[in-house]
Amino acid sequence: MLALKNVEVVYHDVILVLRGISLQVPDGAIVALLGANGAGKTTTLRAISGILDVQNGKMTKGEVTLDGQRIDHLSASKIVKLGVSQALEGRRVLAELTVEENLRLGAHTNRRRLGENMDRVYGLFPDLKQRPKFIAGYLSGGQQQMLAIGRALMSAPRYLLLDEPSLGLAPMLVQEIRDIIVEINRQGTGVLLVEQNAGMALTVSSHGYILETGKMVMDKASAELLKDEDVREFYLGLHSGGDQIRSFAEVKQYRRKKRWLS
Amino acid sequence: MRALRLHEVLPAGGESGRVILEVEDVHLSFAGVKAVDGVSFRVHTNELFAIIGPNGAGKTSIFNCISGVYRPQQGSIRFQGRDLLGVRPDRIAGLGIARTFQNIELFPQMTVLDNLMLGRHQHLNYGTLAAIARVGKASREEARNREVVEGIVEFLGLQPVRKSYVSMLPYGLQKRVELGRALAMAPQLLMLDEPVAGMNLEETEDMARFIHDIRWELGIGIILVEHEMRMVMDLADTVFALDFGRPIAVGTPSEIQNNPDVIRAYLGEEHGTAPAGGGAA
Amino acid sequence: MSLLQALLNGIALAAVYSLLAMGFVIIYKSMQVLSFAQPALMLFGGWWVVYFATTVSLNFYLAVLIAVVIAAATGLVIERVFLRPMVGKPVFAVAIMTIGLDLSIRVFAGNFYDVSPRSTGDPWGLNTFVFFGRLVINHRRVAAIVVAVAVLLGLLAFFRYSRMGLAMRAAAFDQEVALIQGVSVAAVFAISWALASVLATLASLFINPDLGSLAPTNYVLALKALPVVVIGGLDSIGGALVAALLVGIAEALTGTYQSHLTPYVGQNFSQVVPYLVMFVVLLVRPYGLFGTREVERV
Amino acid sequence: MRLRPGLVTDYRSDAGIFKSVTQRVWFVLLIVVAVYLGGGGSLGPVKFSPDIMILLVYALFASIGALGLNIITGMGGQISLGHAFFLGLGAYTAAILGGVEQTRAGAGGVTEVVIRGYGLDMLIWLPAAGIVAALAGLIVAPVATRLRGLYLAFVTVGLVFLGEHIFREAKTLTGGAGNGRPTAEHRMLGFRFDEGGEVFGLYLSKAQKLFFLALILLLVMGLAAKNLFRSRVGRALAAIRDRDIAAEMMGIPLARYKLIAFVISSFYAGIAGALFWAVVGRLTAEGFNFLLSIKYVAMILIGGVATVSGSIMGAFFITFLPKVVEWLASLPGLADYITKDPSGMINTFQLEQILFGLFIVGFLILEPMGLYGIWIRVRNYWKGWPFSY
Repeated sequence: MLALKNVEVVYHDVILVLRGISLQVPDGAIVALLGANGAGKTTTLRAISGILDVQNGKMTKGEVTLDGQRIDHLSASKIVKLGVSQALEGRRVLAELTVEENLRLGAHTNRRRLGENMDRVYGLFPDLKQRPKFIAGYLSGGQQQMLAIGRALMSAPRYLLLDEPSLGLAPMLVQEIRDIIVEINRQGTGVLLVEQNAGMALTVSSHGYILETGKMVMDKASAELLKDEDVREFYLGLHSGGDQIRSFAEVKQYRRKKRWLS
Repeated sequence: MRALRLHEVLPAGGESGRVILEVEDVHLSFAGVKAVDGVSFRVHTNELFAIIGPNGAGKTSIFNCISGVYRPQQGSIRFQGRDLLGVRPDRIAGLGIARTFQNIELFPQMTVLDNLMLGRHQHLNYGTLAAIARVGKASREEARNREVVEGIVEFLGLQPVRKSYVSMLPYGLQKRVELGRALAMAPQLLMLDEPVAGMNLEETEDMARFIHDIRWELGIGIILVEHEMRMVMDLADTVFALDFGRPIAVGTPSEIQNNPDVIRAYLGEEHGTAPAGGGAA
Repeated sequence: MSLLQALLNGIALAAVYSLLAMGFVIIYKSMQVLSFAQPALMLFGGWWVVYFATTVSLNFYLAVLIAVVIAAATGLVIERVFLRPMVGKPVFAVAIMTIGLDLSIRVFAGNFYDVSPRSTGDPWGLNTFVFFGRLVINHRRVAAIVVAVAVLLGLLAFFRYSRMGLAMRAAAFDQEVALIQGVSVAAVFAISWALASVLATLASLFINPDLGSLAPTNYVLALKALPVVVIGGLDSIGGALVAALLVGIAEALTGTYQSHLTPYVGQNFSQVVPYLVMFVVLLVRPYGLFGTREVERV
Repeated sequence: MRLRPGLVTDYRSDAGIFKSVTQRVWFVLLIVVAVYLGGGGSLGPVKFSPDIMILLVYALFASIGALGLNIITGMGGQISLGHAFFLGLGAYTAAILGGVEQTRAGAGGVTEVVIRGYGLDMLIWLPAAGIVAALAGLIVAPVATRLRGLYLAFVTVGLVFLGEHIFREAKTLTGGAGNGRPTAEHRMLGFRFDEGGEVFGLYLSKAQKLFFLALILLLVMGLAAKNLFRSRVGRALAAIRDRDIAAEMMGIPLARYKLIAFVISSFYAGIAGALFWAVVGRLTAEGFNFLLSIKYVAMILIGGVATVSGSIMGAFFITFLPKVVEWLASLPGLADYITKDPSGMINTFQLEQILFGLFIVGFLILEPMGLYGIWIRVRNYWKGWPFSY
């Protein structure tokens, strides 16, 4: 089990991004982490992977554990070796390198079983198998996303962290990516899926967390979340009842008066 | 002391409902990847025009095209009748287009006041030699523009932090300062790139009120890019929905909310179906 | 002197420049730092060759080998002690700090040298020339070209096929991606400095092809690798090679013909030719011939 | 309003140079100390030796040069390693206009000019030195302003080497390398700064006269720089330094402001070069090398980037460094290791260079704001006294 307990993250010593969040990814499960832009989803993944310092961030409280062992003080490369691998937001394939080189990089910490893992990845992504010498930058968006996921799989991780894999992809491709996530999970890898596309994320995951400005506000089975009115309104973008919620256009006068009086 | 109203320090947008920005069939791509693909729209004075769409849909790219940071390969952008393509960003700013940025682009080593004074750059009429001597004109101009800036400080409720360094301010206040800096430019068109991203409800409400007031007091055109749907739907006159750089719908907030294409772009195709089996362990 | 002779000298010069320039580019690509300390590292590494080859009278190749090991270690230490604390600081600050390093190392290394230039040892037979008609071929120049080509091929193979080479390339393109795949970026930085230091040491063997000697003032010669790197574009190894050839040949041609054709621009004009070429190139292409233009995102 | 010194009532005084009474008091105190130092030979209880007085003069002139570098590098964020070139241009322009001509008898009784010199007044050579350097800056700027960051640093390195070449080769103007040429004379409207004499009934030595000249010039140029820093130009430069793309979208034309910074910086360098080397008395081409540029970079780094007082502190620090090294060399325990000739383990010149290097490295790692930063911290500490920590 990969677990975060009461994690607090501060950027540049002043900006508090995570205000004590906890979440758990059980072995072999898919867990979704949802939330608006800037809520701290990516920061959560960074904290797990140990790459906060790149952006001048620091974990000031809490712990990240893997099977009960703390991993939050370890280097990024150690964490990968222990079996937690991440595909970053925005694909981030190395555009100048070939498909195969990108995958070989993924195997940096796990070189001995390079062939085996490469076969597994090519099995998941037949598109990539057809063009190992292709320059990654010329792949289509969907293929790049597959390469990014494949690269993360090259270390044969027990837990795969995916940051917005559906970002900027056509609905059809989103579905394809979704199926792949299911397949990866079927092969035995736990997945922590961070998504804006709540619809997609909640249909594959067993459990979902919702993060809002650095705090976990909801923590329920995915099926329940899908039915939740608030989730439908805020994360699926549907106005439901509408009227009982204050409109931003109306709220102003009240606030304004308050301000003049104070 | 009577509270200053914004229009007492800044020029108004002029007659309501006049077209100020025309974007026509703009195409922009980076190394073959299409970021903006055939986008057209018009913004009027006294209009709050919202652009929505998933991440990577090309919203910020449209701002960058209007600001002159990117040059679209095809199409035209006209501001108050003037073609903007190929015009340098600083000139475009001078024509009366101001913006805020998705990831705050304030000058962190300067005070709030200095950041706002930077917004007044084009309104400070004195040369380098006058700046060095600092007599007469330079001094007068600094004082005159400082008054405008103080008006904006008051409007945005920034008085307590006027002389604080921006880097020391919390995120929500920084966003507000950035809005102030854009206002200080006395724009005819204001472009706001995710002004409430990462804000809590109270900060979001404050920001909504500022945007609302700016629009009613100044009557300038405002383009708003935002993910916070509630705010967009409450404030906007017109909503323009984009997906993968392509326009999918334009209309009033209620029209957009009920547009099936828009719903699909946000929800993914299978929303509503039961969770697929594989994931549930 | 013939045109052919000038060309040959130019190519030999290009070989030396390319050895130094590759060090700059490797460091720049891996950590976006421009190292002004290359000339100092050249003097430092070169001195150990001098020491082991002439003072201790070891076999020349053995001397070079030991010097290379010492140079690599020096590179590692410098990176660890001075550069590591600067990670995340503005590039400007880091560049200036390498100037400070350059000064300190240079004085330190320069202190080993005597007033007179020191020989780096002479396995190729000092001043062995072969005559082809009027063409004079200096063995040391030939060696420079051979070594540079060999080192280049070796580096290319390293970057293409080895695990660490790939990791270094990945870190150069996207540090965060490298990190997330388990690459130790700190190791990448350290290896870059070690490599650059070794390359500078090799360059020291050929910096004075006719005399085969080394003196503290030679840093001025080594500094000319800077315009070479800039002309090529800071982050392009291929660009550095093309620029090295361009500058090497331009300098050799000027050295050969300028005193007859344009005596009024003064003696030693060829020494400033690399800088002039740099001005012209940057006027036309602000990011050098093959440099990557920074893509702005706001 | 005098009664409530902390209160400002209009925007003009709020934007003033010295915002608080404390700052004003400090400034006056500094001037008093400066005058005292200048009077060091005759007024105070401590008598400064003439070479210390000359070092003070050098430090003041160097401060003007450091200010210039701080305008382009500190304020504008454009790394210039070419300051030596502009200093040199100023020095040579002054020398040519204000220096004496050297002739020799040529063939057939015709006198040949070996080195040109027009012996003009300081009122002419001083501004001319600044203007020529500024013009050179104007010529280089079109290349420079297109470049960003490190590329600019390199171009300016190139400038130093080209400059050195020109200074070596244009022999009738510069005297070439080695021997060099005589410099301009500090002589204004008949008043000689370069020899001792009575001023208002007070005997002042050459060094003292130069000291007060330098002090006044530094005050004027420091004030100008300070004004510049707090004007729209200064803000625009700082904006370009911190975020150039955003600055452009605030309506700031990047190229124009980089050019302005380059020209003003060169002007300061020209003035500083002219004044400094006129005190030295001899100009040789070797003086304007890369090391000189680095010295100036060290001044602003050690003193404090983008501040007027930092420039001055840094200039004093670097100018007095050789003196410190000399003193080190005289210490009984160290005297055997540090010598003036190459025979010892390390000679004073080398030690000085190593110290330069280490100071640059050390300040960058440990105190990026330089002496100015240290000063601010000390001040803040005492502000809170006795409640500090």
